[in-house]
Amino acid sequence: MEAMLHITTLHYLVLGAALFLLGVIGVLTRRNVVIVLMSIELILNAVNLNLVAFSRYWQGMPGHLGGPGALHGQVFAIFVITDAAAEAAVGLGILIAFFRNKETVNVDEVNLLKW
Amino acid sequence: MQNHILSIILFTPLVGALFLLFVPKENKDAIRWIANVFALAGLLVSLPLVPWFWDKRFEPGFKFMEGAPGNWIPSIGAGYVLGIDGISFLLIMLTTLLGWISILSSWTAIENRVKEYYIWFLFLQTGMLGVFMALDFFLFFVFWEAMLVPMYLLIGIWGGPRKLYAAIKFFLYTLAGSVLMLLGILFLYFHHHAVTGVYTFALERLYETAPRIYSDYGPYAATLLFLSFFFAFAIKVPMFPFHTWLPDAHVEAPTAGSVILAGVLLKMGTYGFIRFSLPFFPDVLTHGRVRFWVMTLSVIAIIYGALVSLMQKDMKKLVAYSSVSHLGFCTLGIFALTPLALSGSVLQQINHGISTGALFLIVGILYERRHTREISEYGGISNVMPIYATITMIMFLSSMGLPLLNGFVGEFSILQGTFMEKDIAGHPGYFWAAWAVPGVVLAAAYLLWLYQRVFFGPVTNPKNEKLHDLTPREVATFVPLLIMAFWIGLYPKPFFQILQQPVEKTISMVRGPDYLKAGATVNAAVKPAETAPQFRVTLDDRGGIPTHGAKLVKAPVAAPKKKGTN
Amino acid sequence: MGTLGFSATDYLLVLPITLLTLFALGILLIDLWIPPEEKWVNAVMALCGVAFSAAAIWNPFRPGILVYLEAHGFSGRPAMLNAMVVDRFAIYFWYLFLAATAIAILMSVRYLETEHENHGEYYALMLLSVAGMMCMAAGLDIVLIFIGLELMAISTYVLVGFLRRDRRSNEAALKYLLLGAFSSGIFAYGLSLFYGLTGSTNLAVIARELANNVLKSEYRPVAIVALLTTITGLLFKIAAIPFHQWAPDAYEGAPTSITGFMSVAVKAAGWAMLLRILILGLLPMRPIWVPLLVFVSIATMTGANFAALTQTNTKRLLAYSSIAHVGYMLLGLIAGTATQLSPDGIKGILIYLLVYTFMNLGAFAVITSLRHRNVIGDELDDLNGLYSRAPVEAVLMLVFMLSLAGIPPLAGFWGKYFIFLSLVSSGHYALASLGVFYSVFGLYYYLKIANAMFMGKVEKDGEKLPIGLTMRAAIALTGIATLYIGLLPNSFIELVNWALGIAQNPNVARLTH
Amino acid sequence: MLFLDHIWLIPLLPAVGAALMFFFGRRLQKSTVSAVCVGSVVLAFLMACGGVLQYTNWGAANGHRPYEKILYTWLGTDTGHLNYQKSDGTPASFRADAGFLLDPLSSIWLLFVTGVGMLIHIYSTGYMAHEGGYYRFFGYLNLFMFSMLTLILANNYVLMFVGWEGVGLCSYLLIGFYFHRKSASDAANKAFIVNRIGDAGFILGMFFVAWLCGSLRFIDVTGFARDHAATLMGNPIVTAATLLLFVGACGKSAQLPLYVWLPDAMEGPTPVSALIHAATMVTAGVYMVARSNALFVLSRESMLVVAIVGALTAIFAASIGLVQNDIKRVLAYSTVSQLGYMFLALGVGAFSAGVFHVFTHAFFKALLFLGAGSVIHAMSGEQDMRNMGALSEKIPVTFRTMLVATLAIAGIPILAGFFSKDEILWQAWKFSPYLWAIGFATALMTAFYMFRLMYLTFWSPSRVTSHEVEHHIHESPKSMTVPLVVLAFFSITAGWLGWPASLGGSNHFEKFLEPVFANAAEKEAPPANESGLGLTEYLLMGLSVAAAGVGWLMASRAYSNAGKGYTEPIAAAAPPVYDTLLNKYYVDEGYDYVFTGRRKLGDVRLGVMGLGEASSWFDSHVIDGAVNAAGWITRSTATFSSWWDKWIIDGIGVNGPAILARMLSYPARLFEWGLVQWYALVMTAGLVGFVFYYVYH
Repeated sequence: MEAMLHITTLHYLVLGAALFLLGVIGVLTRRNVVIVLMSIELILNAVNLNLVAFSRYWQGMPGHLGGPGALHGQVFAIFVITDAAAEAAVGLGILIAFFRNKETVNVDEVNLLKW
Repeated sequence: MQNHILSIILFTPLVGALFLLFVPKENKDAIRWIANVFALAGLLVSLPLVPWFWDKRFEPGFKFMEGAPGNWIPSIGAGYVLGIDGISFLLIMLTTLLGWISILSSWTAIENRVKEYYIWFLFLQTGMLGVFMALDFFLFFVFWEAMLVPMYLLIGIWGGPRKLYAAIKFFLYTLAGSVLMLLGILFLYFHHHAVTGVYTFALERLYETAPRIYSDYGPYAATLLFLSFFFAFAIKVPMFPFHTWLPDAHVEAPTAGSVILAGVLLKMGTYGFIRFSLPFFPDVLTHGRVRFWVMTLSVIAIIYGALVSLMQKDMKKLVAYSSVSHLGFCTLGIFALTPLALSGSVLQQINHGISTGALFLIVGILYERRHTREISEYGGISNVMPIYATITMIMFLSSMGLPLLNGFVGEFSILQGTFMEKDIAGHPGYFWAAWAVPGVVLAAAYLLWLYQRVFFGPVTNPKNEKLHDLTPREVATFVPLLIMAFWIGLYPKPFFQILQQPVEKTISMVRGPDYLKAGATVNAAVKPAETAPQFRVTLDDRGGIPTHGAKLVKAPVAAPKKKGTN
Repeated sequence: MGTLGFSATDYLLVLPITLLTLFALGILLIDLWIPPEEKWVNAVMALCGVAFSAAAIWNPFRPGILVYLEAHGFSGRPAMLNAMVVDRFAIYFWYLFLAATAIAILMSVRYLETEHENHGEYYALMLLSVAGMMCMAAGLDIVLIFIGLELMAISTYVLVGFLRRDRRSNEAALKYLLLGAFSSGIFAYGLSLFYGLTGSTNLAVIARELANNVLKSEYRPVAIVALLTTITGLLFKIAAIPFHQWAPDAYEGAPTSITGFMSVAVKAAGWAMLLRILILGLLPMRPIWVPLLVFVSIATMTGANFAALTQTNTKRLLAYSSIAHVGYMLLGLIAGTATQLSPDGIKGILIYLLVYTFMNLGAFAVITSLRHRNVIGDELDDLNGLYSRAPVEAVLMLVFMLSLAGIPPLAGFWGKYFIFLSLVSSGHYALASLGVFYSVFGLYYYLKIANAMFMGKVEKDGEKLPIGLTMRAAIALTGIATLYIGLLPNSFIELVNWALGIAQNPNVARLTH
Repeated sequence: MLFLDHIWLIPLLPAVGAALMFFFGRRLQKSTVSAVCVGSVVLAFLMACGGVLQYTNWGAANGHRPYEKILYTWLGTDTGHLNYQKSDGTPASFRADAGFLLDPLSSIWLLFVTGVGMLIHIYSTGYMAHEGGYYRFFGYLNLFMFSMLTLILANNYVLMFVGWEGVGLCSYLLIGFYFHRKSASDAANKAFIVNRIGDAGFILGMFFVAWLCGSLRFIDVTGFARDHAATLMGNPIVTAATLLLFVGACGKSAQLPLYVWLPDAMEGPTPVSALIHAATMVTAGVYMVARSNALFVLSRESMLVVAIVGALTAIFAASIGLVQNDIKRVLAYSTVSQLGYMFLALGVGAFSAGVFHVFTHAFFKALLFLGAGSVIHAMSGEQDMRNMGALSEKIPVTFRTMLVATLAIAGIPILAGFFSKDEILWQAWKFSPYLWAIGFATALMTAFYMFRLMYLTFWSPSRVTSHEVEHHIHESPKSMTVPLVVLAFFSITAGWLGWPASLGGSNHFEKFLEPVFANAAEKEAPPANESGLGLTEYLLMGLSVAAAGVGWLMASRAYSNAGKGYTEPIAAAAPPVYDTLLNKYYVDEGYDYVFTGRRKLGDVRLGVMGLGEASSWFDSHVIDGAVNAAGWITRSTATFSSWWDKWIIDGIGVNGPAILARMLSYPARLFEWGLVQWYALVMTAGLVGFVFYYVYH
């Protein structure tokens, strides 16, 4: 059992950060709006991962902030998931409207409005 | 009535403007009549001020005070406080007079968008009056900025071909100057609070603490603060090298706009210097190099403005640059910091309002007939418009400072006041005066040359042959100006007396009360010994700085009498 | 104690939000039965919702929140298990949101008819977004703040894209959504880190923990990362450079009424959230974020003012102008927090938002009114000769423009005044000079609009502009407010003092002669 | 004391006349105009006579004090304020009264100004009878009388300055009377502006006086100067004050280097030349220096400058006068030259001699001008002497009176000029023989050019060009000849008032003026070697009479037979000299190149206009340029940033990737940005920038 890697909060955080960065890169580089939206979901998932990991961390902590009651993070995560869903729904709705008018889902063609 | 006379004067034009809002805009004649009636009313309501003020002219402090500090916006200590002293009294009278004349002169000059025109003009009138009346720094600032808007529109809508450029330049340039002033005002406000624990913009309170900035924050900070005000006022005056908005604004503005611009708006800058810069920053002025540069700029303005106007081909531009020159005299007089020069400066401001106002009217009359202001388009106008030529000659003479007309009195007092000062920023007074005097010569040169080119000679341009002479309405616009020009030229004593108290107060605020005491008992020394005393009020019954009531200071009557020689 | 641990007081305190939500849902419902030509009923409903919500805070006939708060000494009342705090600050913003919404609704009625997009959802979404804003303004818990933010944001995404058939509207919505969601993600990431660092989602606790433990520990760098990501989200919402680019696009593409709404209400909500988080939660990190804000504010003023100069689209121009105003407001925040927490700067921001609400909405109302028949009306040229077509509107537009430029005695001046006041009082003379310099700068492009209206070539037809009754009401309201605040600002200044709990008239001279 | 008490009426009467002309002149008959304007001057003359008479009595009773009458305080508050510090630190007050002063000096001026003025007014009614703008002319003339009388009667420098500028203005108006002639309006401008330069000096001089004496009242100034003579002697302020005042005098009295306006001023109608530019106005400078004698004597330098400038002007102008062909120009240069004499006298301290010459000169020079006017009148406007000749028979009155004047100016004994001129030469000799030599040479030239004028006009064969003119020659009307006769009478007799003691006279004139010039310095000067010099005086007298005779002789030799196309003797002897003289030493051209800038020197314009051009260039290019550049930079920055967006962001962000993709097929896909992503990238970059800031900070 010693050989087995003990997963600490830090690991979750690194994973979260990695996810976050992946999401950012995805937002910056992908051409398809749907994929951009998904990349944003990635960022939010990184947030969720963080929140849940922290929540667990704080549950294990004694003291006035810690203890089993420190479920805020998990609650927050649920809200974030909901939010992500809503965002995706609205995003896709708007994208459909856009697609109807322009027949493209590529971000580089979202270029009517400029300075 | 006396308690609210200032508010009445201030808001009469505004009432007119609001009244005009409800007149249908197609009814141009009705609009003109109403605007003229209100403009005249604005003048008439200000007339009672003359006798009332005359009775109080020697009383210390501001007169006809209205309102109280902090009654407008209590939470920041800004108040609707009005009050006048001799300086603002004269400027207010000038404003109401010129306001009426300008509106009268616009009768035929403005043909489109008549209603708006008069509304903005009346607005402008209120704004300008407010600047001269406000005794609350905040109120002052509000009026100061607010009156830019109507002027901007007057230039921008009814102006000449480059009106947009001129209007925006005017607005931006002057605004750029005044925003820094806002910061300066705020600094004074906080400084006052730091010293007294009271937040206020009341001018008389700030007078008490502002001079301490020099010792509290050091010369550098005080100088910067001085400059923050200086730029606002210098741009408005306009002093060299901040003057380039002026020719553009003048050339493009409609005649009446130019009259007001030259006659009143520029005086706001000089007024600001007198009312704020001087009392607030005595140490900055009496120590350090600032005064040297200000004086230098004034002198440059005098000569440079004259030289530039010499070479102008557009009459209005010529007059505009002559304003730069004349205002150079005014600032010279202000920063010479002597009672005489300062009195002369204020008087010269009035004079400039009268004569340059008239000059713009004069140019406007030709413009209205011919729609050009190119000097080369004219010649021999004396042949076709003799009355006009005569009036023009008189106003030109007044502008170039011919004795017995108004310009001379102001210039002479400024120059003498400057001259007599032993040390102005490291140089004797005569150094500065000597530099300024060529301006007098050049004034004659550019004005007479203009006169020659426009009025003398045969009528060369056939378009000028049919020009009709002045109409009675046009003559009526000049009559008050002519009367004033001769009055100030022939009998300026009342003006000097009106200015005596505020000027001495200002000077003693800058140079300390001792400065004036030195000369308090002098007059007997040069009193004529034997002849003809019957016409003069002698010093003996009103010696010293006159104060009212029982505190009358008795001057030492036994001043040494000089025996008459010769 | 209710079932969830909520008391009756809690329900009272959230009543305005609840009412808005209910009305929103109600509109969605009754919209089904309203015939297309009578869709104005939706607007009336929405206005009623706003009115009820406002009345829940204060009405003359029965005790509302204010009365309750007054009984408790006005110090603010935590509600909903400390998720929110209803204090004077929150109430100030609530009223601000409601006022902006009411005016925006008035602006919308005829506009939507012209656009043939007269759906109930429009008003419902508006009310919902206001509910979100209220949560943001009153939030004490970052979860609630985040949810409020997202509620507002998602509603506005839809509103921006409300003109389904208009490509510009689609595009604006898409851009806004993508960038908004992106920034929300970054924001949420920062919040999650803060939660991790402090173990709490409550701003007060976060502040305490930051000050007492985190900043002294080896986790300080993490805290800084958290701060930076959070601030990115915040600055995005108020559209500060370099997080501003969504704004011009979204403003230009959105229905004009929504542009107005966004530029004031959404922005005010962003500010409310920013102030709450930075001052309540992250105050201990002040030394870290103040220099950053200095940079951002200078960049914002510079960039926005320069960009605004060359715009030819009125809405876009005003978008940049609103970004520039954010720069000024940030100056107030700097003044208010640079050396110590001083109320002056914050007061400046609150007043700024107040006056900005009216003058900017007014400006957008005038632009909205230009939309008729086949004219889109948002190009600068469309304003040409407006004076001859609609003199009152043109004059009021001039008032709005001058007010935006900060010319006294108009409302906008007071915003700038208090900002510069706080800068001078805290000794930031250089920033103050920069600020005033840019305010002159700004005048230039506002004058472009004035020039077009008064000096531009009059259109050949020169026909009168058809302006609806509600639009007139909106323009009149904003115009009167702009003038009134400008001339007699005292009661409004006192209102802000009240909102911030500052003593009225501190040592102001009340001397008589 | 009727006249003395109302002495202020003397200037006021013509002022009323002028005002009436300006307001109602257009509607008045010529006869009414004449009645009002001439009447007012006649009244003024009568009052002046009365006033002077009363003053002599009053003065005798009051120790010859000046009589002062103050109407009201003009400048100043009258409350003892507006004070300043004198140069010694004691306080003084700013004031100037509308006050009038009568003393012997002003009496003399008063008499001849009103007297000559009256005659010229009468003359003008004839001369101008056929001209347009009759009322305007008389209005100006009356205004001039007002100004001149104000100048004379002022009791302080400032009021004197009123008159001083006023006469300048009237001179301007009258020179420019024929305003449709370009040359006339040019000359008018020149006159006013050159005068203004002098006035600038006057103003500054006045300030120095006030600074020194604490007052500008003549009584105070004189008193102060005499009381403190010992301490003030050599005081640089006195020198500055007097020199600057003298600059003013140079302008008004046409001395070097400001004399240039006077010859041009002959563009005005001839009565104007007679009144203003010969008899009265141009003597204002002399009057002012004489008035300030108490100050001038305190500065040897100033006195020397005055004397030298006077002497140089005298000979300089006289030499130009030798060859001029325009009859009025000869007289104009003669005037300049005679004024130089007067200043020479003042400069050597012979104030009363200078004043005496002013007095006599007023009569014969006015006479000469009026005579010339009569000649011109007869010749139908011809002014060139080359086209005259043999007029003595045709206009006998004119001829005879002019001959009297010529004899007088040449210094033929018994006539007025003889006494005054000899007095001056004698005083100059006492001061410095060199100055005397210059004066003497001038006297010779004067005689020559005056007789040249006489010969060419009256005695030589007729060179009249057209028969019409020839036929038209006639004697002038009574209104013109009567003044000539009266003036001729005075040209003979005026000098007798100053019959010198050396010739058995009593020199009433000098005695009358004594109180005015009673300077302590002079009093102290011992009447050294008066007896020893007696012989010299007679010798010099003889020499100058001889000079007059020689001049006459030379002129008669050269011109008595001058027919058409005659040659000037100087031109024959030394053509370059002749050219130089004929072109007035090219001074006008030089001024135009160097000072006014009316002419370009190559491509460069110098002088005031050059400065003006440079300034307006500077103004529109540099100052306004800077303002506009600020605006331009701002706008172009903004334009650039939008250009940046359009081409760089759109270009590289949108189109660039496609190009890049082709270049780097696979890795470029990573950067396939749209506009949105560019925005997002900027955001991210901002965030990353913040992070870096804190990492490295």
